[in-house]
Amino acid sequence: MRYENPTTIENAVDLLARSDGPAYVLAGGTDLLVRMKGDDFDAELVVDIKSIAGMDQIVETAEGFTIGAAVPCAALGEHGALVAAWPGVVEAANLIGSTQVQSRCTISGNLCNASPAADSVPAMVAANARARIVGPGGARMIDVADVPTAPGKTSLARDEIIEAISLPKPDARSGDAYLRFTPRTEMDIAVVGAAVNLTLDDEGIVQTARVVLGAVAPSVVVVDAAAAALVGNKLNDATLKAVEAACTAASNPIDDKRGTVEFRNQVAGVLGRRAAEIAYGRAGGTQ
Amino acid sequence: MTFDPSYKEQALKSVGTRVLRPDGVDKVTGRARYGADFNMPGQLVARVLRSPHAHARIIRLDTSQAEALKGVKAVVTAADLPDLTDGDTALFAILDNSMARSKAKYDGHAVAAVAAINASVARAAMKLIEVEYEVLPHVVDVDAAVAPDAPLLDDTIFTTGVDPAPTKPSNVANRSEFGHGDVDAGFAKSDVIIERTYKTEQTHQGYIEPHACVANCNADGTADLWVCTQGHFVYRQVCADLLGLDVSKLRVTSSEIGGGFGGKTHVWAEPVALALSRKAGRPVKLVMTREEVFRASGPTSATSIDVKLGATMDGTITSALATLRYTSGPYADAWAETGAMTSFACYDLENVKAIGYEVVVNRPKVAAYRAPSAPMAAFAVESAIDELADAIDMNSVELRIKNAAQEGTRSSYGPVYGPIGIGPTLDAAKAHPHMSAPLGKNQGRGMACGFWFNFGGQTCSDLNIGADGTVTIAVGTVDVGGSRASLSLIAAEELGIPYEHVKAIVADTSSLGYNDMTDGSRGTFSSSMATISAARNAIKTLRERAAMMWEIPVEDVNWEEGFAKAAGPKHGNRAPLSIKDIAAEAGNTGGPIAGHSELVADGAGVSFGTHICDVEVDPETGSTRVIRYTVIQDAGKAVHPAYVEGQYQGGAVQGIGWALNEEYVYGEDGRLQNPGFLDYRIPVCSDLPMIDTQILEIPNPNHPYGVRGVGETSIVPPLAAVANAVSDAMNVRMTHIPVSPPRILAALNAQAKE
Amino acid sequence: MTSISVSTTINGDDVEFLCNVDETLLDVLRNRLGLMGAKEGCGTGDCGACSTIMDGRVVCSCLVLGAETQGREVETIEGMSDGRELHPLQVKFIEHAALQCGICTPGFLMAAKALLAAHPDPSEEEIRFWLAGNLCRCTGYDKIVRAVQDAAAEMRGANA
Amino acid sequence: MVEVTLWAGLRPLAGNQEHVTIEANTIRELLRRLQERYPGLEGPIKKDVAVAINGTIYRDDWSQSIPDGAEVFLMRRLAGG
Repeated sequence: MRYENPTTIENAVDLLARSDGPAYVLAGGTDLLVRMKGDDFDAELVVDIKSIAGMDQIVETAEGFTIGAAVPCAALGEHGALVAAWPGVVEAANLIGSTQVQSRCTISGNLCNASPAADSVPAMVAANARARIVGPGGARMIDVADVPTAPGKTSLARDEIIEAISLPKPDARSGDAYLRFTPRTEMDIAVVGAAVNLTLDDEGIVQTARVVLGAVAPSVVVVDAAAAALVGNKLNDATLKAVEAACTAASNPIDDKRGTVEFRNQVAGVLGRRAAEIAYGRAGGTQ
Repeated sequence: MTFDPSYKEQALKSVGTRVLRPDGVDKVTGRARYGADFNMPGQLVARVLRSPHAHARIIRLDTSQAEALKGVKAVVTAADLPDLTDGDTALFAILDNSMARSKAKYDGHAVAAVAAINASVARAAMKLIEVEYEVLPHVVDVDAAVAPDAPLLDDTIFTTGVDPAPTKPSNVANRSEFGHGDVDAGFAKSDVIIERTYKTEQTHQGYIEPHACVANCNADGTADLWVCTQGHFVYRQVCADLLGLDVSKLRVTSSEIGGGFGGKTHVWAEPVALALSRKAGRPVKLVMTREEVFRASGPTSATSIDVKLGATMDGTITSALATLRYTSGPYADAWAETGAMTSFACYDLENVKAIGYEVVVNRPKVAAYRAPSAPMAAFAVESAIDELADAIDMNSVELRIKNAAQEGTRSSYGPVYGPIGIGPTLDAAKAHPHMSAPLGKNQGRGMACGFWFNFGGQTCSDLNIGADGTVTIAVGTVDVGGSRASLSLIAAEELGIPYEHVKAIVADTSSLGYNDMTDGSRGTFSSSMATISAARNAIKTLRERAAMMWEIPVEDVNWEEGFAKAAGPKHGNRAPLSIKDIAAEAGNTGGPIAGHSELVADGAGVSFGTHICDVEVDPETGSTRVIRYTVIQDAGKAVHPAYVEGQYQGGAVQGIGWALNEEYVYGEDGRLQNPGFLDYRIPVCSDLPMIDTQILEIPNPNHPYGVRGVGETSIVPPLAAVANAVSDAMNVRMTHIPVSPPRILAALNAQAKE
Repeated sequence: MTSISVSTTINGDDVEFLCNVDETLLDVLRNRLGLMGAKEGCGTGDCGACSTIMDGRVVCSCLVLGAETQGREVETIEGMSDGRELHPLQVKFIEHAALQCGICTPGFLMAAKALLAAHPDPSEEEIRFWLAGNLCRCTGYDKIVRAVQDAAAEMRGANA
Repeated sequence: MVEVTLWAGLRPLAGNQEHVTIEANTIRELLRRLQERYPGLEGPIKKDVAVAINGTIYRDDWSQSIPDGAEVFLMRRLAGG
């Protein structure tokens, strides 16, 4: 096994391209190192991307925010402008693991680990986040939603690396929120996650909405029916009920050690509704 | 000199103060050495290969490729641990559990082990061991295991305790029964009957330090073992028996121990480490991974318990019956029996019967866990008591007070009680402000009582007085939670010197006589007894030396508050001699001054506690938060109150974790699905409120200072206290521990449908 | 497996070591540098017993490769006091009986140190959530939280 | 004379009796005489037995004296955590 610590992304991509065995990208390492402990883990190459210039930067531009692939989640919560713009995304990122894990884990890594229960992914998808992917042929931008394809699998080629995640500049009257259910208050994996991002007009009527569930299907579920229930309405009991019903209906989980199908379906509705209320409030809406 | 352990009321100076613990600095600076913090020259690294099957016959085991790997110095299997147990079934279970002989009996059962020059080689070697299994049908659930068509674990197990003796083997290893009176007649007299079945899931002690040891067998038949254990003398005995070593030639040193809670009273992989060292001819370090700890050490029983209570409308419980089924892992043991004994111990019952069934299943060998077997029985009984209170419209504290056992009550497990503390804890609970504090929306309050036997046992203490008059005490009872501070306080009290002049250590097995392990809440109770006795023996010597220095008869020398004083006017106005004065002359008055004690500390006295718990439940998700918690327990005498509080708080929180989220989750394949701290959810800091404590001090008549064991009882009431609080908040009875969010939501949904 | 040469700073001292790729910082501290104060409770970042501070942030040293510490600054429990005088957190942990078995204590102290550096006056809730990655099975956390509160107060007083 | 109550598991080894009357002043005497009368009890007494005298449980100390009229109970020797 080799460890490489390149200083340019081109170099990193080249190392991955030329590796002749299993190769892994190391950013925060909070998932990779756990896998490395397994007796069946095998790798030819580990490429640490933290020495690449800019990887640890959050950049605010006219279009929004660019979050380097090596930015630890704790740094998101320390970035005032980002917290103000995308509180739901930041909350989701800050729910991953413990304080110690926060010091290391990244939203790019959370995305590439492709766990159905990843906390930051539903929030990023709701926020229309995009990933900048660099490979031998240069860079491309894709929707974050298109990165994970199945549990543990992504659409990235073996010689591609996420360089950064981009979040758009939020509209004036918009808000996002992420809630998850875990049995413990911390140090837990989402049994259900729900993210909502919406914009309002001056009357408080929802103009656009995205409702996304995590941990209830192999990948995140974008609940169009819940969004449709919100758009054109204020947040009243009927709307909330419709959001809840749509989320429960869209939930397609399995029974496992963390929760039952019945439990997840029900809680998906509850969290979808509650996240919608928080997002609505953040957008300036009053119920 | 015979030691009189009986209680004498006296003013205490040191005992009862909150001094700084002697091992504190080592532990806050990272210098304290735990099981994995010790190394020997030339040490090898051990790894254990474990069964991936819940139940499988080992058809073929080929270690030749692993042995041929460069850097591998030994590979052992059951063949390297020949059966020397001579018909001792308990010892054989330890042997078979340490290394599977013909069958792997649970997911994680050891089948082979390697010792290599480093971890990478050991890991590679493990992969080269070939094991061919014949997978057998398995059973992990307690109720499924007693079904007539259940897969049989062991065809040598025939249910004991039934008449006539069965002719067919069974997964029920033993039936036991306790009680008195006529339960049928009692039920006939009752106005109300509550009858329910309860279940509790298997939990792990969850000590943060994995099992770890360094074993060294020398060519001359001597051996050393450095190990984290609750009882190094017991480990020495068991390992010597299993390996055919002379007891005196195996020296076991107990490291600092990173939590045990019963799980480190049992021998696990230590015989394997010794066998590897014996075969390799080099020291071997064996440290379990966290996954191994969950899969192959610890846990407590999973249970299924039927309770039937009958009462008259005035709140008199006329009859109580419980049938308790406890898993013991794949080996016969006595966990259900203990559960049956404790189930109704808090109450004064005219008619009571408790029947225990010991059930073998394809799960890890059950280990003691803090008041082993009592919390599950208390969950069932205390839940039923709460329901009974509702049924007769009586306050649940009043109902418990009305039926509480007291001095003279015949206990449900047999003997008549002497002075006991259940009544005072209930009175304190009734009067506690927590009991009457207002509750908000979706909040509920529960209470429960708990009982545990405490133990004493064989104990040694060596007390040596240095030339400067300061004192060291060496004890053989492992310090798991601050007992060195308590014992130093005790020595200071007896000798009449400042606490700071005493230093306590835990000695290895070659330095003292046999000591029982730190279990049964016996650590401070027993070792304090031995320390008092040793100190009194030292005082006798100090008086003799003072007499010699003064050239007066020893009868005329008194020991008062740390000084030898010449008695009466005939010796003039001699200035009292301090320990330091006497110690300074020791070389000329007969040599070093010491006090020793080897004794059996018996008569520990049973223990009771009452807990009050408030929870808030989210009715839409089943999420439960404990928002207030109070522990009331009798300590006899709190030697170091801060560490008594710590025992109360720690036990309560373990019980809260058990009640809310902790459980072993098995798949259809019989494999454990959550062998890690991420999915085996012990409480984290943000899950909890402060845990309030109230220490009652009702002196134990069988200890000079009235000390009672305090370590275990605090885990007994929380399961029921939490479940009762959830039931109160949601108005739905929770009968399955843990009351996890899916179970609560399912119960609420079922109620809504009715 | 080829060893990697790493130069780093540990507790203010320049340190060089060789390690394999799959060796964690925890492995390096314990097995190569003799710094055994960090404990391995799980090896998967779930218990916090191996907490150390790297470039000012508290991390699980079992989730950091030894190779990654090149050019970084690492603080371990061994560097918390200067050897003569204990850090206020260490003093308060002993005074409040905030440890029983003590295996989690070095990790709690490192995490609490990072907490008080970021939040000198934390609420009880902030303390509890910050320390949620450090498991303690003995104390029920009550006395740990109180010790951190008391140390924070004392440190604020000293800095006032 | 002491009347000893046996726990249910022991009774088959002692002629199915729940109560046995024995002349004994100490636990040692009690256990010795019990074994003499019921040899089947030898195994359990060696390994599994504790004696409760007036409610106080003695697991080990054979020197403990048994007062006149004391309530004596043979119990299983239990393990703790």
